[in-house]
Amino acid sequence: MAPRSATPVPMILTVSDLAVAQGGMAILEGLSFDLAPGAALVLRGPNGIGKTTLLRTVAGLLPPRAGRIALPAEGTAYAGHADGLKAVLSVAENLRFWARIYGTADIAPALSAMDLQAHADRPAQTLSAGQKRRLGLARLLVSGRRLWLLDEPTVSLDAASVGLFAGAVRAHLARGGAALMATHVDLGLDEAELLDLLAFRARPPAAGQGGGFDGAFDGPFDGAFT
Amino acid sequence: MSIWEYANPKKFMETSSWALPWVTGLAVVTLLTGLVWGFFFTPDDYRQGSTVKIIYIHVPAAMMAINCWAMMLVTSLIWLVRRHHVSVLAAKAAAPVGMTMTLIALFTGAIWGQPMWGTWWAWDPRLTSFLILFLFYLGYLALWEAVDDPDSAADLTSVLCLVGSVFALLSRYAVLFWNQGLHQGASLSLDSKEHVSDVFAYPLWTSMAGFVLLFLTLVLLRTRTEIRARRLRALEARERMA
Amino acid sequence: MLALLLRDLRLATRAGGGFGLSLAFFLIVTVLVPFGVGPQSERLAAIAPGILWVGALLACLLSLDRIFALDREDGSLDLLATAPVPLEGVVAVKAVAHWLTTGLPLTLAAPVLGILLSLPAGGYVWLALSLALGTPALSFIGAFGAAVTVGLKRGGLLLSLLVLPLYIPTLIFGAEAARRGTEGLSPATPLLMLAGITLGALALLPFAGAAAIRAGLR
Amino acid sequence: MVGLGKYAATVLGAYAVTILLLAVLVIATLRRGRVMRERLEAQERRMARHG
Repeated sequence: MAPRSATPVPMILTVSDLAVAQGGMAILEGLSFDLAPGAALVLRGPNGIGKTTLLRTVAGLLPPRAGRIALPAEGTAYAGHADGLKAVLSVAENLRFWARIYGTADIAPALSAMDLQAHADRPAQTLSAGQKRRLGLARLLVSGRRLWLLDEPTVSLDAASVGLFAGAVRAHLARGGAALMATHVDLGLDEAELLDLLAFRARPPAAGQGGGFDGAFDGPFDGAFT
Repeated sequence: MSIWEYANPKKFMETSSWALPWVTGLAVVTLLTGLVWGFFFTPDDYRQGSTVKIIYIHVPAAMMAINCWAMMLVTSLIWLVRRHHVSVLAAKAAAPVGMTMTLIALFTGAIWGQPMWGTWWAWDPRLTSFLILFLFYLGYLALWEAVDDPDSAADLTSVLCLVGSVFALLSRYAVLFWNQGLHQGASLSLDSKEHVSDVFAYPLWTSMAGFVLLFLTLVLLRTRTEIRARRLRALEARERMA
Repeated sequence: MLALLLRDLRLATRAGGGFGLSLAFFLIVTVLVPFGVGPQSERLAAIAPGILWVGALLACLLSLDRIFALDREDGSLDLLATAPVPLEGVVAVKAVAHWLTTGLPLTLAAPVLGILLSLPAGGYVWLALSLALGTPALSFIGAFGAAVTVGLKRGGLLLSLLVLPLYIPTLIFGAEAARRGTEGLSPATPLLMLAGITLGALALLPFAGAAAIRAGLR
Repeated sequence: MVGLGKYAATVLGAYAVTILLLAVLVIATLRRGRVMRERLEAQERRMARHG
């Protein structure tokens, strides 16, 4: 996992023996990893392996089936497929709303980091996909959270925007933040660790054990019937 | 053996498979004796003539309609608190039975009232409460059908059942307030059997027991089917994953 | 929380926010009634409080599924669920926003529409008062229904099937209070019951709504 | 038949409705049970063959 530095640095995120379920079925199990400040981890694996489900479980949207997740005290900043922008509101209004939700006063630094000052008053619906994603990233900056959870952050982005995204994440890592990203596309973040989820795919529960409802069906189900 | 043992569906299936024949037999016997006894061997009521015989289906059905929702409330609570899969599947299994009982109570109540009220439907508060209860059952079942993910379906329907129960009670008293009511008086009301003279009461108790056993049989049967459906879904998902 | 309320109000009043929709619907429903029931004013006067209450209730129902569906489509519901704000607070704020943009205007418009239905003179105050007390309950119960059906296919249809039975107590006490007001009887008891239901809904339903949203996020 | 008097139609009607509704419920329950059981067995046989 992340390289151990000399003095034990407090981990931003520690996941131990996590099992994740989708539609009542365990799909990933035995996951253990942690993120030190400045570390980035990319979840790789074929589509449908459970990257998004794992990310949503860490974000707290889904209850884990088993295992523990130690999150930073101040909580996480999650960014899903959609950017959560209100098309009718302007860039500044959208950002100011999220700033007040996260208790941050000033949105100017975030705007300038994503060079969106020029579009501050334009309604969000007139932005291009790349600009919308940059506004999503600006939201993360405004949240002031050290742990970023990003789901497919570079989907529908052109090369320049991907570069800008990588720069923003690097800056965040440099400030001691951490990022957990789920994607099957190259992010242009060479220093990020990779975690292939194929190794953690949940095997059908062997006879006799296996927690939860579906695990309880072992062996021929109808054996119980006269 | 605490009921949490039955969280394991296999355990529930084993126990229910040997219990089912007994419950079914008992239900058929009790129901038949109750109804035959009430129908053939009791005198007519001096005021209502033979329509009093409808008591043997209307009162038990009405009672079961309410008790079934109460059972669904308890099982929903067990699901929300203990994530007890079989419990929520039992609630889903009981809903159609409760709805049928409500329909029976509504129809027999309307038919029974027709000679005295002169109309088929007179917005009597007690019957209207059952009409409202029927709408709650309808909403509950529609919600089960509308949600795909089994776990979130269980959560949503359980929350709806909790909220629905509060509002069902509120509607019960709102309806009484809204229309003073033409219902039979206390003698045949749901909650006070002792007003009914003994010759009617014993067959009534029997047919009520019959309805309860019938309810139990149907819920056991349907819960087993729900568990099988859930197992089928799990196997299909596992097959897709492999 | 206040930020969410202000944002929702701004969204509703901005172009395409659908602010006037339920008011227009309420007007149309009230105008249609005499065509159906006949123009005799004594008959209209007798049913005016009830019709206005049913009209207001249906107008409320109309704009319920927009409460959460829009946020779910553009992803902000997920973001709100992971933001440092309690989901119960989000549901309560959404319900208040719905009341301010729908319930309140209906309450103010109802007496005006009462004239169309030749509502007796004494009834206007009581109609407005009963609606003022009852519409918050309609918004909170509706917000709960919207939370349960967010993200479901044909959620809008299911929403009305789930919410209308829950509206019955509020409708009975509200319409009864308005009717007694118009006939000069003292509407104290129905008003008290109405207020009781509303307060109960305000206190408890946000928790049920938040639980429903969490279940739906899976 | 036992003397049902002038309300015979009412009483028989009520019983007929009840029996009809209960019959529909029982038949639906039994049929759904059988269909689900057969589909489950078919699925298990298929899973067993593929190992």
